Amino acid sequence: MALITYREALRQALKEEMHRDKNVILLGEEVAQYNGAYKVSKGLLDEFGEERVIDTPITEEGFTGVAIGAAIAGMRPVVEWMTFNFSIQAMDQVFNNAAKMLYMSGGQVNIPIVFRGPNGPAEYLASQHSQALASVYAHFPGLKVVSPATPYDAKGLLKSAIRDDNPVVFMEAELMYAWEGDVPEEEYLIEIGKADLKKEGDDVSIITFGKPLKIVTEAAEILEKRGIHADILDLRSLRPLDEEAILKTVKKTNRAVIVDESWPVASMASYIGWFISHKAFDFLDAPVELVTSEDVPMPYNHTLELAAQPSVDKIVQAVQKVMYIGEA
Amino acid sequence: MALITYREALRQALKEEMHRDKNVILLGEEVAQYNGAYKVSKGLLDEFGEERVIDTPITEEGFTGVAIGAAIAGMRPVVEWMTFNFSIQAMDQVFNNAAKMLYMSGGQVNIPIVFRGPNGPAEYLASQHSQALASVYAHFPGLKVVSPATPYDAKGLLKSAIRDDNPVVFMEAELMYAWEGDVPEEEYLIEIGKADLKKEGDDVSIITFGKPLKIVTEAAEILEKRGIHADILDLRSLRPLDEEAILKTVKKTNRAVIVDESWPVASMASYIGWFISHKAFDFLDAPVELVTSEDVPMPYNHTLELAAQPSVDKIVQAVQKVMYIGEA
Amino acid sequence: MTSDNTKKQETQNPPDLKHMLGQMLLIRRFEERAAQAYGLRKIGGFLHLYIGQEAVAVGSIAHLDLKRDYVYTAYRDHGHAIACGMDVKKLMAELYGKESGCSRGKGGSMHFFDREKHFMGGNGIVGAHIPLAAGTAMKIKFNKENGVVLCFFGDGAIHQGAFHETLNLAKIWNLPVVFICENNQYGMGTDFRRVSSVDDFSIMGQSYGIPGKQVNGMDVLEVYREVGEAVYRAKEERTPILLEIKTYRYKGHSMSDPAKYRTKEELEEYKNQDPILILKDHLLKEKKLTEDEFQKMDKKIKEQVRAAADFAEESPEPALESLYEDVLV
Amino acid sequence: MTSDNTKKQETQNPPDLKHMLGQMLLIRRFEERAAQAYGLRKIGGFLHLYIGQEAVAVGSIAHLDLKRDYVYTAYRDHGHAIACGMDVKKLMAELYGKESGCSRGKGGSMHFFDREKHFMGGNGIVGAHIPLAAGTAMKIKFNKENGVVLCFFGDGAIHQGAFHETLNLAKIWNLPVVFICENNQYGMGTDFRRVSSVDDFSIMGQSYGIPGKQVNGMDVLEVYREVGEAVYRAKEERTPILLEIKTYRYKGHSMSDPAKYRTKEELEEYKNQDPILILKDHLLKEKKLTEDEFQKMDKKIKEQVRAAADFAEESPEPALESLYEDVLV
Ligand SMILES: Cc1ncc(C[n+]2csc(CCOP(=O)(O)OP(=O)(O)O)c2C)c(N)n1
Ligand SMILES: Cc1ncc(C[n+]2csc(CCOP(=O)(O)OP(=O)(O)O)c2C)c(N)n1
Ligand SMILES: [Mg+2]
Ligand SMILES: [Mg+2]
Repeated sequence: MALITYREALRQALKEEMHRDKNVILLGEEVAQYNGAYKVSKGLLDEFGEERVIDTPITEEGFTGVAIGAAIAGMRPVVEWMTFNFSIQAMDQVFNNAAKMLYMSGGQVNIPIVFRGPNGPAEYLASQHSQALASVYAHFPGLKVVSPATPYDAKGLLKSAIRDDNPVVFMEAELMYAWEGDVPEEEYLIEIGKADLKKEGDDVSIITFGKPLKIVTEAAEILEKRGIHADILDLRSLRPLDEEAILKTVKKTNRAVIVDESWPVASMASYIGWFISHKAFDFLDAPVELVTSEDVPMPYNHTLELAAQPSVDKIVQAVQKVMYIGEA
Repeated sequence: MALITYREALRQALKEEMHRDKNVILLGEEVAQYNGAYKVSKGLLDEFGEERVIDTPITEEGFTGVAIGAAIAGMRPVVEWMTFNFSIQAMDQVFNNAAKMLYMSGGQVNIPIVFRGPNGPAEYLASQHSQALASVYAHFPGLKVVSPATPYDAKGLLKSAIRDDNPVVFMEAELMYAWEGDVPEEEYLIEIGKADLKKEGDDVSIITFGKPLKIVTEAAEILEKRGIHADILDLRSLRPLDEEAILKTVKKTNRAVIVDESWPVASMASYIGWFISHKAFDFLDAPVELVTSEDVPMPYNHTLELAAQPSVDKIVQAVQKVMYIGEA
Repeated sequence: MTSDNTKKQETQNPPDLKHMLGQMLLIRRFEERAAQAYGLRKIGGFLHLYIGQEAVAVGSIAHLDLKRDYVYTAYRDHGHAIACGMDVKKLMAELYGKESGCSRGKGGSMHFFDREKHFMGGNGIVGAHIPLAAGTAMKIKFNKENGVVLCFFGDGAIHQGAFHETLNLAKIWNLPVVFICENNQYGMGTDFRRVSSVDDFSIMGQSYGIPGKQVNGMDVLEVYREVGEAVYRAKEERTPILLEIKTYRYKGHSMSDPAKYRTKEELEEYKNQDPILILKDHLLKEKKLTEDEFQKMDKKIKEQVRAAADFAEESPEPALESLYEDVLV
Repeated sequence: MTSDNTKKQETQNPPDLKHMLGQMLLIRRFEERAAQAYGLRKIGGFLHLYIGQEAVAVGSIAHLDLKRDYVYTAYRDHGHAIACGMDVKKLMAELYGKESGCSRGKGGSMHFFDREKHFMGGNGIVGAHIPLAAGTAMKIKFNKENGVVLCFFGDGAIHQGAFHETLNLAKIWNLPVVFICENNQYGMGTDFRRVSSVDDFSIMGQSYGIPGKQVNGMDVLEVYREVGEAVYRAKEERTPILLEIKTYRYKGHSMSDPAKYRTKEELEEYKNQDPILILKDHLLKEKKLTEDEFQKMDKKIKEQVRAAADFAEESPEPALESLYEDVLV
């Protein structure tokens, strides 16, 4: 095991897969000469050359579509979106081509591609640059959608995503790139579609994915001190969703809080909230609570932007609510 | 009262509002000379001239953005998307500009605009042309989202949408255009954000919006014959959502089925499903059932495409399930 | 071509004109039959007929070796699919929504696919397949293959941002792709002159340093010659090329369009330059074909199309389970 | 201009050169101060400095009557906001995220707005404001107003589909909008030549019949002259115009960019043609300014900027409730 950053874990995954299969290429804005806007691809241009690590102009729709066309013909492109905010310009390509071509070709044309980059708010970036779009991508059948929260998961899932014969939307986060975690020296893969129980506890299930795992963990520590023991289920994948793991923890604790940095309406959080309420109806001792972003565009002001997002405090409150513990 | 089609109701709304306010313009592909791909705008070019009824090239991103820019400067454009499927190309303009500009300008720049057109599957159109995108639009704060299911609602809501000082996403459907219904001769408006209880019954709440209202009504008739009396709540607006009306019916019937032609994951249906499970937890006698599209892209084959969508039968089954009535 | 390279010898083989005639005829008879079936409600939804434009697909695709070359087009895709040698039985069955269709009945008219024959669809979103074509050319370049991609699209697609973004990418990455704008004068009900301030689309490559040319698409020999040179240059010089091929669709945009936005005279004018008639007359004059041979050819093709319709008719509906198949690999 | 209309008399008033000098200086001092505040963590996120490009905004906007004309730009928007006459106190407060900021602290550096002064942002998505500018020009045309819209964007935006779609729309609808590509040579770390196969962006209007011209953006007088003519034509001829104004940013793309992708020599070369120095020298030479006057002007501006920073510092944080305000009207 080595302690490395999330960024480094992604880079290792890219490197290993590019060594393994020459059809794997990386393209996006600033990925090559600049070494990546967030330095994920640092060194890859030197190692693999400009045929495989390719800078693009600022044309998300165009280069995303070109990459899909390369995937149609058998390459395995990894598209880096500088951030997911800009991927909105590429949604037509993702939803209408990548997600549907296998189906509308009657199973002939599969698209082995990964779309990756930072998703969700960072800091002080205001509304256009601070969107958590997991729910939008997860809405569309024909995609796999992955959101790792640790270096270990990031590496294992990115390798699986690159080997997957389907389009995979892979969500990282600016603020996670510097996070550290243990990663084995030897090669490993993590199956897409498997949640991970990051911590065990009998009182309540806190279910999350991606960046909020960190505040969930902090909240669980605080709760632990108050004698409340939480299961923390990290979904890691939204599509396919590990329904079994969700039901298992909820049927054990009978209480659930979902933490998702998306907006609430038509969100992944609300889907899971409904799913649990539906499938574990008789097991629930309290309504499922959601901790999501507030239902507003993101403000620039830092105090406000923190208030707009899930927080340790909001999670603690939500857990206490499902435990029917009045506020201190 | 006059019996008119949904198409005619929309046309009346457009006409009346264009007469009332010269800043109201209509633009989109084929809206002028061709009288609209689905003839909603028939006659408007002749009546209002080419300055106000404007054919565009096939550039959804461009003309949607241009219309937003006109709205910024005080015009009140109605953008017709030939279908919502093509609006995916315009999402960046809608989500990043229309929905956020008021917020990021600190309340200075509002966008009085309507984006309208048919949403959801029609018949035999395959996956790229048969998408119900309500859930995606409803996810974003800063928009209003409306989905009328009758000529009466279509007219009253479109007039309100045009007068609204916010961006309004207004969803129609190809198959609804020919539907008929009574519409008053005198002018009326329907407030955006108010659901309508289309039928009353004490046993179960069927909650829906848009085109599925028709099959919900048919299902309710069948159920009626079986002695099951349903409330049918037509949401009409998704943003703002009439939470009060939802809770009122559910607290009365203690059972809910949500019908939404979107895909299930991160859908409006699932949000409402969670919302009810959360807010009416102690009132529910059964888990909230969803009747949505199957979680697949739409196939061309007619039998399959019908099987992919909500149906009378599926609604009846779902109601019987929440009533704990075994299948016949 | 606007360049100096015209002196370079074309490597193309002399065209098999009879074969091209047969292909154009097959497209026409296939679509006439499809239109009938549509009238009988055997086929539903959108059916966009290519009748009148046959020379474009046939004259262009004649240059391709579909082991290494690729074709992309939009929803008006029957002609290109047939020119790629796809089996008309499977095509008709697809229109009927049958399991035996080229896309298992899931795609319909707009989404013909044949991965084997490198016919990559069949795309319903105007302009959205243009980047895909360039991407497939990227793979050709990456693997140092000797291939080319033909990308067909309409005059309505030419203003789409995706087209412009792709032209730039294709040029800076030197991708062997020939962009073929089939200017049939109308995008649905819109005369292309109403939505453009230029009337020569072939100049649109200039913003990207891409050579372009206008071509008469009613004459299959001209199409053959010009696309031949474009293909040659795309491969040899590793450059994208833009062709605007002027053509005309005889029918409405889709089955529901009465096409009132154009005059009868205009339609007649083009019917007088019918691509099948032109080639037939040429062959008759050159004594490479007799009227009798032509009639036999036509009869055979009609039988082939009838057999396709029978096949489609008799093929089974897809099983309900197939609804859930092909979502993911 | 590439047209024959250059003979037409420019209606513009003679430029108020001292005022332009003061504005350029104000932009520079404002941003120097903002950069300091960023170092002190008073400002966070992206801060894109305009230093080096001042002549473009100032020379262009000098022509506008902001009662009837409008300005749109991207996220590198401080210069344009100041040139529009926005109050630097409110701008600095916006950078500090304060309630007294021009966007209530909700927009930050990338989203300055002043509806009164017709400064319509401040947009963070590359290319996404270009259609908006044309739309505002549509309103001008619709109301038969005598206005024009200036739309500034970077070399990085020029390949965006939205740009091309908008050019076409602006031309077919005859909209009075001047598209100004501020080619500062880099889009983030990307030399514009690496992502384009043409090096004259002003030709990109040709696909749409839009006239274009390249302009030296280090010389405010040239900018003033050329934009003046473009504005005149846009209004008189009701046509969009495309200008490529060549300029240079002295700093990195944003505060985190060390700008290693360019040479010191290149940077020095541009600093030697500093727009403020050029104009100052010109005025000294013409005896319209003395060194002493310049120093006084600079001192006054520095004080103005210090006052703005004090104002920002002392202004209150927005109330928590404001989080939920401004979502809808
Ligand atoms: C992005 C998008 N917008 C609108 C449509 C609806 N539509 C289908 S075909 C068509 C006209 C296209 O014309 P053209 O490109 O000239 O092709 P042609 O039909 O003449 O072959 C339109 C507007 C669509 N399919 N995709
Ligand atoms: C659609 C989109 N893609 C990517 C980005 C990230 N990004 C911000 S600025 C920038 C470079 C833009 O360069 P240019 O247009 O030349 O403007 P300059 O920064 O030089 O003023 C990029 C890639 C973005 N904001 N929007
Ligand atoms: Mg056409
Ligand atoms: Mg630049």
